[in-house]
Amino acid sequence: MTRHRGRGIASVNYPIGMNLGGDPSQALVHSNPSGKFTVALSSIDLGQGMKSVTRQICAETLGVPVEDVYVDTADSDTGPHCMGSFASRGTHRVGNAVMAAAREARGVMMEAAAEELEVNAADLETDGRGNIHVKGAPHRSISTKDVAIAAQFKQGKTISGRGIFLVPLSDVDPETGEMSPATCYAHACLVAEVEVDDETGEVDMVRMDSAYELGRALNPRLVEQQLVGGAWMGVSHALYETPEPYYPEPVHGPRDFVEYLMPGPGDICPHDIAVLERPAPDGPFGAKGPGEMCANPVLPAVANAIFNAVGVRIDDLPITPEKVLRAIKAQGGARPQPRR
Amino acid sequence: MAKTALQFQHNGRDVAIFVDGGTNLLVALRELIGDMTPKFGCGQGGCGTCSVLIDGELHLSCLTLAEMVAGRSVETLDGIKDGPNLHPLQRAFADNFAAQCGYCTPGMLMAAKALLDRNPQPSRAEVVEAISGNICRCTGYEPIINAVLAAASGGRARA
Amino acid sequence: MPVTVKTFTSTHDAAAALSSDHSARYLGGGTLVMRALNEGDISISTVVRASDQAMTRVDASGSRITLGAGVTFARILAERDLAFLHAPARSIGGPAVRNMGTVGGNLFAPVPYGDFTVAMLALDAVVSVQGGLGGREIALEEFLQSRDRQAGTLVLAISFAKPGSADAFRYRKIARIKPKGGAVITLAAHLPVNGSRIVGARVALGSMAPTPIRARAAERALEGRALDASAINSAASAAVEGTSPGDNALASAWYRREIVGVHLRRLLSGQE
Amino acid sequence: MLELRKDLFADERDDNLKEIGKGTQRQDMLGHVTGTSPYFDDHKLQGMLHLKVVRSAHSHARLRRIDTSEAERSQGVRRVIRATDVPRNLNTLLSLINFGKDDEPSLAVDKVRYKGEPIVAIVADSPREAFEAIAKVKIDYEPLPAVFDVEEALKPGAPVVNEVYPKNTFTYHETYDRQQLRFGDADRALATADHVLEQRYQMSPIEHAPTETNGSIAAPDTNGRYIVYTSTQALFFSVDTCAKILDVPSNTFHFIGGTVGGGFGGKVDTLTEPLCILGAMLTGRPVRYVFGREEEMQYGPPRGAERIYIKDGVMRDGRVVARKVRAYFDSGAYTRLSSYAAVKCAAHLPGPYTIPNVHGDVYCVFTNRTPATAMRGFGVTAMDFAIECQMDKLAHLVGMDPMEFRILNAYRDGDMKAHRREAKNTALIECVQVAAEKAKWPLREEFKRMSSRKDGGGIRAAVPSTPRESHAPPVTPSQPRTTYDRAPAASREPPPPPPAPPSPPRPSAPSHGATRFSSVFGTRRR
Repeated sequence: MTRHRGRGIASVNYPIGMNLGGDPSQALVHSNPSGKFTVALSSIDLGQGMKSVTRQICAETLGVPVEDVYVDTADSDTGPHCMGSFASRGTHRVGNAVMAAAREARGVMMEAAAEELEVNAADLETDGRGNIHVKGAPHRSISTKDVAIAAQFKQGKTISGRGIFLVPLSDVDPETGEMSPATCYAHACLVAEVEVDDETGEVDMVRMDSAYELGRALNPRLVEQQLVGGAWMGVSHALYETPEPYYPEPVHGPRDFVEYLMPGPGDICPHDIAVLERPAPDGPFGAKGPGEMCANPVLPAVANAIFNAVGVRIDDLPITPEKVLRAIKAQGGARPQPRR
Repeated sequence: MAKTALQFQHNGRDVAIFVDGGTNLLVALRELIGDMTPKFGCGQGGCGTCSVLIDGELHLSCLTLAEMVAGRSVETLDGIKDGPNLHPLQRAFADNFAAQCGYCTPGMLMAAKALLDRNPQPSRAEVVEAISGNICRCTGYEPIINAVLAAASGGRARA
Repeated sequence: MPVTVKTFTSTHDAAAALSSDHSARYLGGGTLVMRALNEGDISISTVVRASDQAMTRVDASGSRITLGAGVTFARILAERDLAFLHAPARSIGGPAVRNMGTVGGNLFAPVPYGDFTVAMLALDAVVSVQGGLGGREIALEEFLQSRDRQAGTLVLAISFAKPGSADAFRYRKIARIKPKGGAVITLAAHLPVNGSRIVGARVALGSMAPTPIRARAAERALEGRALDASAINSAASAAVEGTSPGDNALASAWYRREIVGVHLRRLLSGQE
Repeated sequence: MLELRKDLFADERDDNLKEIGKGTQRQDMLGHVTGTSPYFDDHKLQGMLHLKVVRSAHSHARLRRIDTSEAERSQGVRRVIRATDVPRNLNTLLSLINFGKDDEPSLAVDKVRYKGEPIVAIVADSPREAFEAIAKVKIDYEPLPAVFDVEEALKPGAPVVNEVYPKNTFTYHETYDRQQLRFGDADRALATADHVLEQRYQMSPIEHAPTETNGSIAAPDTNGRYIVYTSTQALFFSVDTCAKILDVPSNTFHFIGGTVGGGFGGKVDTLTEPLCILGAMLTGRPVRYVFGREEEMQYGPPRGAERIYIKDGVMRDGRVVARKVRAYFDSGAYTRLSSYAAVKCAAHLPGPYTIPNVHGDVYCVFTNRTPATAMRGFGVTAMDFAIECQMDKLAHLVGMDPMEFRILNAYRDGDMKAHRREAKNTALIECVQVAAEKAKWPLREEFKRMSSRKDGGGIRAAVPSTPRESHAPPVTPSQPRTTYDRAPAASREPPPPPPAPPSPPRPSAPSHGATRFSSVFGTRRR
């Protein structure tokens, strides 16, 4: 029995938002009389962190602490239209809509503050801690709470804002495929190291090293969640998953989590990640979207690592022990490639 | 069809309900008691999101005939807080960002609690074994393992 | 119609209820019957339980071990006298399933489940059943061959001789998912040694046929020989003989045939 | 472990921000760890009924007769819903953006096109009673020949899966059986390349497997509206799809969701809401329709399988000079979103590389399997697998380090992409460099010095001369996707003109003398 190690790489890019655009999202932001803000969306948080990332975007844009913002998602009576949570569009599209709404609300807030402080709104700035003051004169200050009370009960202003973000729909030339599919792209490169058992075809993950370029990591902990979980899903797609194990023959489809294979907590490997930030000109604070692309480089990197380990190319997913073993037998044994 | 009367302890409180024959504990907890913390994920015993402790032992509520807990103690995620204070495991899960969609979290926490109640200083391998009956599709497990280890060591620092 | 639950104190009454009603199933740990109910199996309309304490008794003090059908895998893992069975017990499910699943229920678990039964088969276990008419003992191999017809009988216990040494019994489950995964194949071997020679070799395989089976050719290859490389290689080459694995979601029949010898060799030679 | 490389592209960023860039705790974390985050199924309503569907036992069959009389009399049954009860029993998801033709019923009418297709819905007091009634529905099937392979489905005489698309391919631009991409002259470049490598790749279907299965609860609300708790990933998509199918104004519904137990693309299709609401409308009671796990795995839509052929021309110095791609999306029995993915896939060609000659044909093909849908990386994941395995083989072929090979071919700012837009804001080279650093993978100095911001554009910014193909029709209507609304029921489109014949599925024979590689990698032939 011999186990062979190998390394493989893959590099990818990924378009952000629905292909061709034409996928608007809206947001509404308003303050209550205590200067606390609500963001109303119909967008969905399915674990990716929609509520959290839009909350930070709103707070940054308004110039208030994140604790002063609460995001309410997905009520069709109160939340304005959103295309949905898919196509890596959440951070980019909804984030931009929230930014626009927060900017409008901030404008009213600054006007109301200016009226209270009897200065020009253009001379004011927020301190990010719940206060608005005259630039260069921090003592001439008013809290957002007092501004909200004044706006509501004295000035008769609504501190609120509407936002929409729309990338106009692109045409597609049927002949050449000329089109504008996306306005920005995320990038990644991943190195996978595997160990292959040449008698059974079993593949174990040894480690992964990766670099992801995401425009801006609006919240590095949320980015880490996506990248770690996404790479796990990539390994899962590469080596395990299929609802049709004998595709295209529709037989022996799994019915439960024992028959549907996904790596367990004992199958995971160390993963060292670097995040690069080249801001997208039209992203909220430059952000793109890490959610979908994170799994993609893992599949080919693992396949390429298997080649490096035992010299077989498996071009058919998932790369089961059976496929590896058949290929090793077909070439008359493992042929380890030069170690990288 | 007659229903069967059933009494047991739910998170330290005596409860009495009437169940139809064949009702599983998950349905009894959610629909008859109103404790929504255990979740339905498969009904097959494969995902662990319905996990509860019965007399301190980890069980799958979807595969437990409700009648079998008569006179016994059932603990769910709803019962692990100490008043308003989070259980150390809950704090560690939060600190380690060990939840994304949150749907597996109740079962994971109960599986982790079953471990730490018996083995307060588990090894990584023991943590992996303890959560092996619970499926998480979001996190890749690493932050969950780290959270359980962090709760065990009493520290909040990231592993 | 809702399901009727009938709980009996005596196993005799429970057995009678089971055998008189073709829609009745015995509820052990719940991992099979409750799942069937959850998934809409309307062929079950009566659930039978027995509260007789004999069902959960473990008798492991002597040379012959008896496990009540209701003994859980967690219970086995808690018994020091059953250390040789800890590997098969730990290979079942996750912790919750081990707290629920029982030795008796495992006898009925279809592929890809039923790994503990493979261990039992290698130990030449005997199954005590209570039918409508009375109790009897059946060799496990015979029980498995007629398993489809056993739904109406109540399994009371399973018994077997304790292996002479810790080394004499070996078990391995080949799963793709760690630490909890369904079996690609399962292997168990009981190799009692007299002097330096194996006497009464038993090799059992799971997922190599519709039910666990004995690998008789491998047993013959080991019988009367020392457990050396040559004997191990002969057993490994013979492992596939007489098997009839199927394709399923976890692996194909081809793959199972290819690797059963490899894994038997590794098991017998103590390799990872 | 995650490291932020703030040193890179620092000149393009303002890092003087207060909340952005912080690892702030998730807003929903407390809810998650206390089990109080409200998922759709966590709403307990008085007198809730349970809906289950009768699913097809066949992959392809005519429905001769459906007898529900015994099921209707079954204990606990409140309502049996049949196809005729669905107000507008034909839809396609992307009709909301005017893309594609209605091709899928909520409940099968005259035939079933995949195993597991819903035929009848049962609304009963308990799940058990619904299951009992399901067993009493009698369906007389006439099995039809089925097709499961995408290339078989394109052959003449293949069984017609879905009569709306009689050639078993989605119709693009009202004419084409595929989405094309044409940039330069790939055939000519292949003829002069030092090496040509043609390979076949196969992506498996993938189940999303969210821990929470698809489901919804619908209940009559005050003032004639319906409240709907749902697991949808796209709230207004679901609202408007339900409004269309149930033929009522969209403000009839108050949808509540937003906290979902994982989706990954598997909760975009509005699988349960229309029948669930219809059940509530027909019974006047709250109705719950939740997928079981086996239903989710086998009859919930997967990420579709894809088969991809790539033929590349590469020079000895490592430059890829031509890439020709033919890809088949296995859409299953209905379109759902696969039509969209094929266009996205065409746009993605040839991957993040500057290749002067690119030729792509991407097909959305119908087969008799569970309809496919979106999943994380939709339209791209499989193509990236194919392209990146191919890149590795090409590097091996020319004897280059695979990292350096990618850097050499990477797109850079100012380059022209194959869909004829300038590459901007690129960062592939830096990702490769940093990954190499992390993995301690040695790169030669010159490759370490390369940059996405240098040496792009110029001659690489040109759109190469692209030959027109003879089969192309003279008129080229633009993408028929314009507005987000629903057409009135009366204005159904006329039958489409016959699509262009599919190109032969097999790779064409070598036609020049350059060094070639067979489809089994590494076997060199002259």
